[in-house]
Amino acid sequence: MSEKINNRDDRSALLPRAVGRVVDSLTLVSIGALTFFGLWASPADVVQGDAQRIMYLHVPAAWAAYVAFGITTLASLLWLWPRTRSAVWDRVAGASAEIGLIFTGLTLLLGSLWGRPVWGVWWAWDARLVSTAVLFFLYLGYLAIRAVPAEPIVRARRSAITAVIVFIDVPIVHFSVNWWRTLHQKATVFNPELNPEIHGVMALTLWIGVVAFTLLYVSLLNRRYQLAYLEEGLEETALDSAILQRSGGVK
Amino acid sequence: MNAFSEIKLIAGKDLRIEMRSRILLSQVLPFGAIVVLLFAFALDPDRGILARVAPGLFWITVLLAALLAIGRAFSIEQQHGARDGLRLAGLDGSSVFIGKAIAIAVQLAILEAVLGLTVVVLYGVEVHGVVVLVATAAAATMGLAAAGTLYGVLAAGLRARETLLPLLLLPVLAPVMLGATRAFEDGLEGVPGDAWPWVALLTVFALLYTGVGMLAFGPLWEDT
Amino acid sequence: MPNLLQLREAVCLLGRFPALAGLDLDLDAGGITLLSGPNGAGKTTLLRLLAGLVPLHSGTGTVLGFDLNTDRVSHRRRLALVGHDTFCYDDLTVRENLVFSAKASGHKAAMGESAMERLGLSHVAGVLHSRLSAGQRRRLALAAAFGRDPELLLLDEPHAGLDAEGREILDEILRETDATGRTVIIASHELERTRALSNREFSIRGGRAYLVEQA
Amino acid sequence: MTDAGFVIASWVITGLVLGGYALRIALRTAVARGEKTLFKPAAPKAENGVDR
Repeated sequence: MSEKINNRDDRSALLPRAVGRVVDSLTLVSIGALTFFGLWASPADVVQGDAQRIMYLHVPAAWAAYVAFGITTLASLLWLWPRTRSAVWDRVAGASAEIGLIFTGLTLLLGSLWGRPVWGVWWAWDARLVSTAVLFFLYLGYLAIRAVPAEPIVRARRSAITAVIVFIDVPIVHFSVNWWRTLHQKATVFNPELNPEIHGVMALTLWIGVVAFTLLYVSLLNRRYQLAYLEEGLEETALDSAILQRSGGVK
Repeated sequence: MNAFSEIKLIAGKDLRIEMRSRILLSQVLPFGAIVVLLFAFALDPDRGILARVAPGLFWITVLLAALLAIGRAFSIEQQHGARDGLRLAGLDGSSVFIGKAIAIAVQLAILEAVLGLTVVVLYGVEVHGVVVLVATAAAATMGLAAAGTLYGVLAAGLRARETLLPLLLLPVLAPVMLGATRAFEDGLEGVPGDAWPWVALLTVFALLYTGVGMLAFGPLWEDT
Repeated sequence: MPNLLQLREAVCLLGRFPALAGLDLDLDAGGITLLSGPNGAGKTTLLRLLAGLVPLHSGTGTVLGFDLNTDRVSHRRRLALVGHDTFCYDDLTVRENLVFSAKASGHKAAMGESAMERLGLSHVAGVLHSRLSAGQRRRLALAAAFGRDPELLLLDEPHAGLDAEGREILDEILRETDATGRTVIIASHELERTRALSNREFSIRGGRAYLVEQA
Repeated sequence: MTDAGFVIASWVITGLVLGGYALRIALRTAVARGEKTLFKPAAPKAENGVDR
């Protein structure tokens, strides 16, 4: 098998305290800016009208979800690679996947809310929506595997491998779903594609959204990581006392 | 012992157990047949929908039955600690993976043949493009068996394995389901040219999961 | 004599329960070692740890020269474990199970056959595992282990469920195994019987091992 | 519902989902921190791990 990793003597927080604070404040500021630009400053779309403003949340949420799952995969690979193996990567992978799942769920909800006024339906069999939905279930499965209690090293290895085999499926799902919709859907009734030429204030707003959600992701990741560390500590403390109790207090 | 004889040993053992217990014949096949029948109740055979949607219904049925076959492949290892015995034997993880995947693939192939015949008869499907259909089924079966074996061992030994396996496996197999259905439709509609890209996709899926399975099965087999 | 195994501060978990709680154990090769102690003391987990079936949570351990923290797989072909389960398949016959087990461990089918004869199972060679009596299953489990010709034999309550004749056969095989310089570790409640066989004893209590001075 | 209604709803839902999640993390963190100092050492958990 593989060499033991030290679960306790490593970082209790992902970001230094001061950096974490700065990220948190920047997150709040950028979300404020996004709300201002998204709801007031940017003009309504010529075709879609006001409904198009949902894009300023929907697209950044999808972006953040992809970043989160990407980080999960990266962290899992770093765990699997013996020279970089550390409990840090296991926590990052788990925390990031959980946040990614929240963002994916949000993306689907917002897509549905956007679809209703624009397309007239809550759900359309659009390639992006479908593959995002599959993605949601893929990572739901990953988190279900993570939730199964086990020896820390066993759980970490199992999770890391699962993350990799789940990730392999992502491009296949995307490819097959895109192919399916382009081959079998005649002229597009719905045009889910964003107008590729977005100018001026609208582009700026979208960028602010992407920055805000990325910062929010980092901030949540930092907090979720800390929580994972603390909960591991509690487990460890409970275990130490259980060991002491079992061996009759002999040490 | 070389890898080839290890694979033969494992696959032979699993298939022999299946021949004795006849779970496939006595439980999985009837299950598939009743699902095929229920689809006809749900979709009303008189409206002529059944023949058109037959490929999709067929592959959904295969997928559901495959879940049972995969679950069974790992439940035989749980009884009497057989899995511990196998681990103690010191077999190579990738050999166990390939061996079990082959046994599952053989069972799925039988399942597909019988269910396919049932669907053709009951839904009134006219068969065209046999070559494409067989190629599709072969590639899809390999993919189902490889991914199924990999996720089967992931769920085996866990408390909630019966409920966890479908949750894990169905999203992963979504592209297989999609590709195999489209390829069957194209084949039956007499445009096999459209089907080959899907067959290629199914083959890529099968190869990818076979490769990853050979690497990942060993550690998972040890840990759970 | 070379050092066979060494455990330091070994902790093993069953779920979240520390079945082994900081166990230290040193053993040289050869001889028959008895593990005594009450139910739930950790004997079974200790044997499974030595067989590499459960990981170490913390502490260190080596068995047959392999570090359990880095490689708990490579030494397995050199040992055999008889546990509470038979490690056999219900839908295979006695012969099929033994031949499979021997072949899987890299031995010839004949090894399985001769183990079957040795344990007096020849008359049920074609009977499915699911139809065996409890006593026959115990013999089958022993045959599967002996059919692998192990350097280190780990036995968990081997006498339990065996009839008088089976016990005699078992003790005879253990003496022979001992005479060839192999190592046997037995966890048992049948202290009188096993003490007569063994040349050292450890008492396992609360997930730890204590050497028992021989009388 | 008007387009503007959908826009407002989307902002509210985003706020609820993300805010709720952040709050959950914060609460669990507080619990984890509190237990550590209040009941030290924490009571051993019941044995309910994986089955083998």
